[in-house]
Amino acid sequence: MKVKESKFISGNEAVAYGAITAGCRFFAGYPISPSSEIAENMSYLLPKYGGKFIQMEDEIASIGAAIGASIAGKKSMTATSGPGFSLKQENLGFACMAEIPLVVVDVMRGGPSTGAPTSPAQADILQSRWGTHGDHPIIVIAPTMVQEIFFEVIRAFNLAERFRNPVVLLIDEINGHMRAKVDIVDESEVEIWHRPKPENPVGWKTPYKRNEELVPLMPDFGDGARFNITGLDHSETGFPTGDPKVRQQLHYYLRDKIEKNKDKMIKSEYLNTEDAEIMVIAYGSTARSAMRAVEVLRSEGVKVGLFRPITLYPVPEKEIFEVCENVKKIVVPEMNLGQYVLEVERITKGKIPISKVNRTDGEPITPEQIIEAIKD
Amino acid sequence: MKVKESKFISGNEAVAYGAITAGCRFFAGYPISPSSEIAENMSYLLPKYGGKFIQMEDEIASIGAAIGASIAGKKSMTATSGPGFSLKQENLGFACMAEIPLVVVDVMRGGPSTGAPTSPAQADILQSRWGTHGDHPIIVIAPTMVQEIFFEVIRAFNLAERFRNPVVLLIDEINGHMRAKVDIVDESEVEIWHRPKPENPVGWKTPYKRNEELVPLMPDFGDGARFNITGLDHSETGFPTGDPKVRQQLHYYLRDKIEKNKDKMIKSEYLNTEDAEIMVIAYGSTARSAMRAVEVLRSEGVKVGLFRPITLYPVPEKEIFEVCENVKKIVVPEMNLGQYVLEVERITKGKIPISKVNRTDGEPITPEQIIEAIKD
Amino acid sequence: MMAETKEKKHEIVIIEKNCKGCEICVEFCPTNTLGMHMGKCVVVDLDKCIGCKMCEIRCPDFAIFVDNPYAENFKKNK
Amino acid sequence: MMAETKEKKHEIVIIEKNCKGCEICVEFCPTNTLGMHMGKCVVVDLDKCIGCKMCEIRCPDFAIFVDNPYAENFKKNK
Amino acid sequence: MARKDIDYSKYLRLEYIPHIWCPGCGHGSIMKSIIRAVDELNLDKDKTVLVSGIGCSSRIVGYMDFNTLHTTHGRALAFATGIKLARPELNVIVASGDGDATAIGGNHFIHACRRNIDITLIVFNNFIYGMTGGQYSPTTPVGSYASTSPYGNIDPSFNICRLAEAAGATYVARANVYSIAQADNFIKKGIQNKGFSVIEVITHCPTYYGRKNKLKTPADNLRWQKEVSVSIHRAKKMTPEELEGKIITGEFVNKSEEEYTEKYERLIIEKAQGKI
Amino acid sequence: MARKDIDYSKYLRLEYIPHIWCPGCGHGSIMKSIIRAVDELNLDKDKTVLVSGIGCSSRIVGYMDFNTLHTTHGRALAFATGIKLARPELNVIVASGDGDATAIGGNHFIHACRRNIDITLIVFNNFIYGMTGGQYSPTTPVGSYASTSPYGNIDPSFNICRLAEAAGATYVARANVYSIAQADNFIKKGIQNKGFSVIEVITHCPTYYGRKNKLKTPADNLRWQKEVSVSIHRAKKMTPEELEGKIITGEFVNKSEEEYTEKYERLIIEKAQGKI
Amino acid sequence: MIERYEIRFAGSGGQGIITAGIILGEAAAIYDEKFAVQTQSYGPEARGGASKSEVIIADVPISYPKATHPDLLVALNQESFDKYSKDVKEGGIVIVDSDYVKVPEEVEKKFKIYHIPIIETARNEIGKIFVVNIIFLGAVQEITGIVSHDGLEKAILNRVPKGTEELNMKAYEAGIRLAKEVK
Amino acid sequence: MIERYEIRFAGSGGQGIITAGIILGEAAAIYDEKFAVQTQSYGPEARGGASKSEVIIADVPISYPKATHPDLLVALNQESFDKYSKDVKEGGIVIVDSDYVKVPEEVEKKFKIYHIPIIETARNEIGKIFVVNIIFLGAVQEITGIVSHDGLEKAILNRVPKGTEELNMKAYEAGIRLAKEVK
Ligand SMILES: Cc1ncc(C[n+]2csc(CCOP(=O)(O)OP(=O)(O)O)c2C)c(N)n1
Ligand SMILES: Cc1ncc(C[n+]2csc(CCOP(=O)(O)OP(=O)(O)O)c2C)c(N)n1
Ligand code: SF4
Ligand code: SF4
Ligand code: SF4
Ligand code: SF4
Ligand code: SF4
Ligand code: SF4
Ligand SMILES: [Mg+2]
Ligand SMILES: [Mg+2]
Repeated sequence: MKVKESKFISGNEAVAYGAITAGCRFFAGYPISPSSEIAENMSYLLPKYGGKFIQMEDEIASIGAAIGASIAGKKSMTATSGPGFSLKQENLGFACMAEIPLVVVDVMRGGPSTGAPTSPAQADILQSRWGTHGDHPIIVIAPTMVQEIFFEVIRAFNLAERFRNPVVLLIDEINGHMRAKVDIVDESEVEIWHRPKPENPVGWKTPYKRNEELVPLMPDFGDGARFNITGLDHSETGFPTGDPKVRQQLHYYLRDKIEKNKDKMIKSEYLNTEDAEIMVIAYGSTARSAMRAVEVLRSEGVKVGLFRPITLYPVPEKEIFEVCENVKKIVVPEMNLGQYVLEVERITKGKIPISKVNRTDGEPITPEQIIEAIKD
Repeated sequence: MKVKESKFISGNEAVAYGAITAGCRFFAGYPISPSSEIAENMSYLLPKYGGKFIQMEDEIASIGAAIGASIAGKKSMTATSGPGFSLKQENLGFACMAEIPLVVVDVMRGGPSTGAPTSPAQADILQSRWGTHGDHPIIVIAPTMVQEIFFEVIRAFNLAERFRNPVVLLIDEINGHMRAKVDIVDESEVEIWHRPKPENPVGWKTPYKRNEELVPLMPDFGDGARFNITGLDHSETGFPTGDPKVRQQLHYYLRDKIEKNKDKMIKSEYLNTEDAEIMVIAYGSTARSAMRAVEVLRSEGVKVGLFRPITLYPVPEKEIFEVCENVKKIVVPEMNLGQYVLEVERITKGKIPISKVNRTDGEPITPEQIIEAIKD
Repeated sequence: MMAETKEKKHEIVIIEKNCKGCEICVEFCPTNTLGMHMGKCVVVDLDKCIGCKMCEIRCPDFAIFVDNPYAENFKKNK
Repeated sequence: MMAETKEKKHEIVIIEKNCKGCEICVEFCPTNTLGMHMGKCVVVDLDKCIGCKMCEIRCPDFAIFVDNPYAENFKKNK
Repeated sequence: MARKDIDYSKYLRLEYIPHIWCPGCGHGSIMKSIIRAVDELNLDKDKTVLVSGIGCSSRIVGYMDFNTLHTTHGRALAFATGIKLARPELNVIVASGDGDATAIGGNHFIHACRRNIDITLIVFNNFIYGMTGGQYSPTTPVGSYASTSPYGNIDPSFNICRLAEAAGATYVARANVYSIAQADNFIKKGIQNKGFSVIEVITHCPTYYGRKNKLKTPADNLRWQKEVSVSIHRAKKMTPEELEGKIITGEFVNKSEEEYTEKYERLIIEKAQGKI
Repeated sequence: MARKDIDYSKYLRLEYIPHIWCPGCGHGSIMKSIIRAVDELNLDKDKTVLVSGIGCSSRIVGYMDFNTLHTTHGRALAFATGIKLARPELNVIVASGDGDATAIGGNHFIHACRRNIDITLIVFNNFIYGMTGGQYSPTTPVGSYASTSPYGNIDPSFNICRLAEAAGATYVARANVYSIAQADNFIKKGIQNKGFSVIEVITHCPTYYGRKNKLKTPADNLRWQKEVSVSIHRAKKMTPEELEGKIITGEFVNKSEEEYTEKYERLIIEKAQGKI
Repeated sequence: MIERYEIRFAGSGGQGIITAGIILGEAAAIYDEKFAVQTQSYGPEARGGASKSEVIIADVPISYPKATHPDLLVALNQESFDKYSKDVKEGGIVIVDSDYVKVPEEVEKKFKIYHIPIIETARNEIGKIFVVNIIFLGAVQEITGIVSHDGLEKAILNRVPKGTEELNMKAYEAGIRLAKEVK
Repeated sequence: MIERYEIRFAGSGGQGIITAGIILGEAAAIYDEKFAVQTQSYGPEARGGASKSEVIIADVPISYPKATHPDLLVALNQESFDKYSKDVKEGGIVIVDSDYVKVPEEVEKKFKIYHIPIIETARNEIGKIFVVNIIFLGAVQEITGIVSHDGLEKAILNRVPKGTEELNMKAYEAGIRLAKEVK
């Protein structure tokens, strides 16, 4: 891979650079700590590439504009933190329903409510899955390292475009603000996906006709197809329908688009898992503490491994089940009061004791805390 | 119990009458199908009791005004449906954090997004638990019968006041619009709780000092105590704090207020569960289909029972575990793609096969569908 | 020209499936050309029509056209 | 009265812990009575003070008071 | 312009006609106005986008043969802003109800006015929330009845055009469906204006507003519009007392100021790319 | 009024002073204005409620010894409306930043104006989002730099007072922290007005706006205010060209119209209870 | 003892279908002191369109509140008849508007079908189209007796707009009379 | 090989603490081609107040990015010193501003403590208070050698505002000189 430039930048900056490489050409946002640097960097970078940055009047308008731009054919992104993420939920659901590619970044901070705006947390995990009303398909990615953020943003865009679905990228205050060396590469160096479209969009009348991956073949507005997009239950034509069969089918499609393609979405990292007797499951910046804990304990001869889901949703059920099958204990550290651990509990069917390591005081979980829980 | 009046009314109307009996004297809302009749009835009833109804500019403002009125001492309610429920999430989190009593009604309709505005669904279940950012305490009630709605609204207000926490009441389009005879009773006929307050509010400086139930003793605005309320992490005084210990303690309090009092919140119904070999777990209006299924099958000699959680959150973990301990199969019908069943899966630890009955085509789940799943 | 117009009857096309019977055309027709039958608009006396197109313009439902060559398009669908 | 005012020096109270050194008082004092030292406002020459209270009014931090009997209240806390 | 023989069908998706609006609902008349305006301007249908929120009026997108987008309640302008900024060559028209535009959508409304982005907003003002069953809206007249104002509405109304003007829109006009030719004309001029345009069209909801407020038939509603309307020219000569309860129609703003996407190109893109 | 010896401490929570605002931030000056106004009016502290949203300005609630409520960003007026309607006997004051009041809170702003509910809104307009690090706001002047307008801002600004007037507020005035006595006076009159009052106070954020726009010291910022301000009386005699870049201070609206909670009592409660 | 009696009314929006369900349910639940639930469904948020209302009446508490195999169907137009008649219980009762519904012969035999000129009577005899629902309620009472005459009368009077009581009573009686004629 | 070298800078807002961390991290990561991460924490959304910045430097990839037992602490005021000195590794390096920090005797023995008049130098020698951070970076380079002189110089020049390069180089040299004086 040819590195275009190496920069000592924060995770939030890496989001912006990654987005540019992914082909993002539209950003609409509303400032909020600790995500604002994403908007700031986009406001500076986008126009250089002929893209557009706009600061909207609030988060609702921001995601609305971002969806609009995506409908008009631009790869599009918005970024926010907890309170803004809550506000975006209604329109996020619209994008799920209308199948509009979109990347939504949530840089998590202490909650609930205004909480602790400049402190880290990982407490929007289940919200990222269930925050909007109605069953809806969603992809959630939570990278750990700053360099990884750069590439995962690109992957987020690829998944969003390929599956015409919003992708939520969960960063947290720690890796959002942490600086490290990031190798920035050009689009020619990475895999770039574009949204599926009909071969000849002119006059295309079935924007929700699906390809073999169950993804609709939808032209962009202005491409010469005059179709309709709605948040109502709709048929293949994009027009509202009251037909129970068609409605049920639509909801199944939305579910199956994720369910049947989940192997193309799931990505995880395995660290010393093969012979592990104790498995740590950690994501986001907490995984760095877990890595350190594993480092330290392995040097003491303790057989501990780390499973790090990078894609949180769809849940890597098979992967978690398998990686935990032969362990004696699972440790799940999270900067919340226990969220993803509920998935782990469900998947591992109560067979293996689970130790939770949680804190929500605005301080990171330390390697020592995890070590303690492992040894306990 | 002395019945004041018997009326043939809908579930939505029952919400309004129940609220009045519970002592609700403030309602702020924004119309949305299929919840609007709640607002309409409140606009008519409240002024008769000296209460206030206001139609705000949107759902965000509605819950904001409702919280404001509660802070000023009124028992307060707002009502909406999916899209509006999504919009209310940020301020709902504020009420959780600031511990403001409040009842939020969500009359569920087809989703995601605009979905199917006049069709029933039960797809906001996990959203009601996890919709706002950050870990937060919440109580969720999902009544079934129209008469029950009347009493459960009262219970919702009692829990909201007693524990100074928002309570979400989940109705669905079916029982919200279904009419049946409702016996309306006066407040003198039912247990009515009021929010805990300090004995002498004048000059009270520690609004977040807690009683033995971990509930803050907070005066109302205007009571003679000049204190501060914020959505930021705060100490006993109500003022923001950056002290990790105090912050952690606050989040534990918020969690434990629910966790430790959950027996006072949980309410469930058991129908033919004692000797059941197959257990149906159903809530809201789907439970009526389940009742019919049990009726029919029992008459055929099938040993099937129904466990009906009326309080969905806190999850009746013990109750579900116990009621399912000796059964061979669990059937969970829901008008969604499988939400509460995830809790059931987790609680029953994969020991018992679970059969899901789902539909999201805007039609109710029929007794036949459930019967089929039971027999399957 | 004048003569011709007077002689020639105006062509009023009513698209029955579109008409919702709101009676706007009837009420605003200056010559009482139109009336209602079984909940739909009907021409009562074509001779009275002066071709002012008031009905066409006011109809919210694309249900009545006067001397409009494109009226037929509304008959085609469904 | 006039005489008395002229003779009596004005009492300038600076609440050091409140002063953030923004220099607004210094810049807007019409008589150069005030100055800065180690990032805080100080009285450079009390004699110059004409008691106009411009400093008190403009200070955003409750850090300077002139002939204000209540100034002491700000010393009490913490 | 209204008298020309016009082929409405050219702009319609005939398979969805008849539309869902109630008998005599004014929304259908506004749709026809839009067709006449668009036809007159000869807009390229492929390059025209019609965006709406949620409400009876918002259902218009299903019927018109453009690139159509039915968004969430109140948010049409936000989506439209994204579309226009992403592809400035598209004609972007937004249709919105009084509730959609000025209740839940009020903020997007004033901000779109402020930015002066080249979008044409047509507000279907029927003084009520039609879709949800007749609750009062921010434009419901004081004293009127609605399903949430059983004792009569006490909330003062917005003057949508005044608000648009104060917020910065560069074309602002009010018409009604009674004087339909004026509506055609204002919509046409709004689309022509290079900047943000607001055309408020007074319409009627016989089903809810009418029924509750002694305007029984659609025709009654139209006649009421005629009665209460006063042209801006006549209004200038009237006293405040005489204007009580009247609705002023006409053009309130028609000015030229640099449009947002052009400014973006000229001042931001060019600067960022070092061209200026 | 400003020259009286005033006991600021009476209205403050001294244990939280010094406040968190940056050196020379104008927000402290506005807080002092509020204290002087409230002191002059002799408001009962126990019956006074101060509500804010989120922003540097919104932190004011922590310092003032009233019933104080720090809500969510942009929503203070919604909460305040609930409080006032629930307990009309309370004095309700809302403090808000330019972002809080007119960006995310813009809709609640215009609707509170429309209802004419007896709340006094004080907008701390520093032309920037201070709290989040200096991004441009709906009032940032065109051409100014902010952390999200690295090429200079192109978004036209709101005229907050004009918007308030068009939306229906019954007391509307603009002051600045340079002419502090005028601010005191307008705030006092706003609180006295029985209805919705908007007092926009021009203030400064030396840390972000100042630093990026060549207004280095707090004093520079104050002097800039003096330079650009023109009284409403003088403005009337100036041409549009002369007014370019100027900020007009003074009272724009001061009228009497029945207040919302009173109307509610008189027209709704009494009707519902069969008294009228 | 009635274990479960399922009723479905179907027609188009504006024919008072839903109100009819409410009145019938109220008569049963409040005045006759039986158990009753009423439900309805709208078209897809549309005005007008199809309208359906169901009432279940029983002497015991009702579990499932929707009609699956109605004992009684009232269909005011062809579309409703075509869509819903197939669900009706074998031998069940079907009341149709004689002017608007054509019943195929083979169907005629499966149910007890009553053809009544409901709309025509409303329009021409009573002179107000909005009493359509009260007319068919009268017929339902007469034909099924599922609610008492007095109970239904009270429920009608409780639910119709003030000032229209007399008109509605006339319609009620007309419905009873028409039913008697075809019984 | 450095397995992990932990650095913490602490002072109050406006002293360039965070920028110093970034510059040091960049010197290590970009110019010296080591591994480095930099993190920071703000007060509770407040302006001013306490400010803290941490840099970890290593020759191997870094897992946990926060300093738990710093090898080096720079404390510009008493509060920072009191709060953070206890975490410093036994025998670690502590650089304090000699005018603003008083070190208790028992603590003096635990660490290698350098008292340097950082702020005073910025104010009086360089004449600009904003170079405080560059001065202490110079001292850090001189005392620890954890980054190269050239690497740090490049990083400084890359990160300081245009037009202030010379001033900052003066400050950098002053820092080195001061460190030499107390070494
Ligand atoms: C977030 C949200 N809130 C509320 C609604 C319900 N709703 C749909 S349309 C509407 C108002 C319709 O009124 P208006 O915009 O005036 O349009 P009209 O129907 O009168 O044409 C409302 C409140 C919704 N769909 N989404
Ligand atoms: C929902 C939400 N969005 C965004 C933010 C982040 N935020 C906090 S304050 C603020 C703006 C502050 O600007 P202003 O209101 O002008 O107040 P100032 O700080 O300038 O006094 C923003 C965007 C938030 N807290 N909540
Ligand atoms: S064209 Fe004129 S006269 Fe002829 S029917 Fe229509 S309205 Fe009447
Ligand atoms: S105006 Fe149109 S819809 Fe109305 S009655 Fe006449 S033709 Fe029919
Ligand atoms: S009172 Fe006036 S003269 Fe005296 S120090 Fe203050 S500003 Fe200067
Ligand atoms: S104005 Fe106040 S804070 Fe500023 S320097 Fe003077 S005394 Fe200090
Ligand atoms: S409800 Fe009102 S606005 Fe909606 S379609 Fe019917 S008449 Fe029109
Ligand atoms: S950032 Fe700006 S607005 Fe905020 S306290 Fe500092 S100077 Fe004031
Ligand atoms: Mg409307
Ligand atoms: Mg501001």
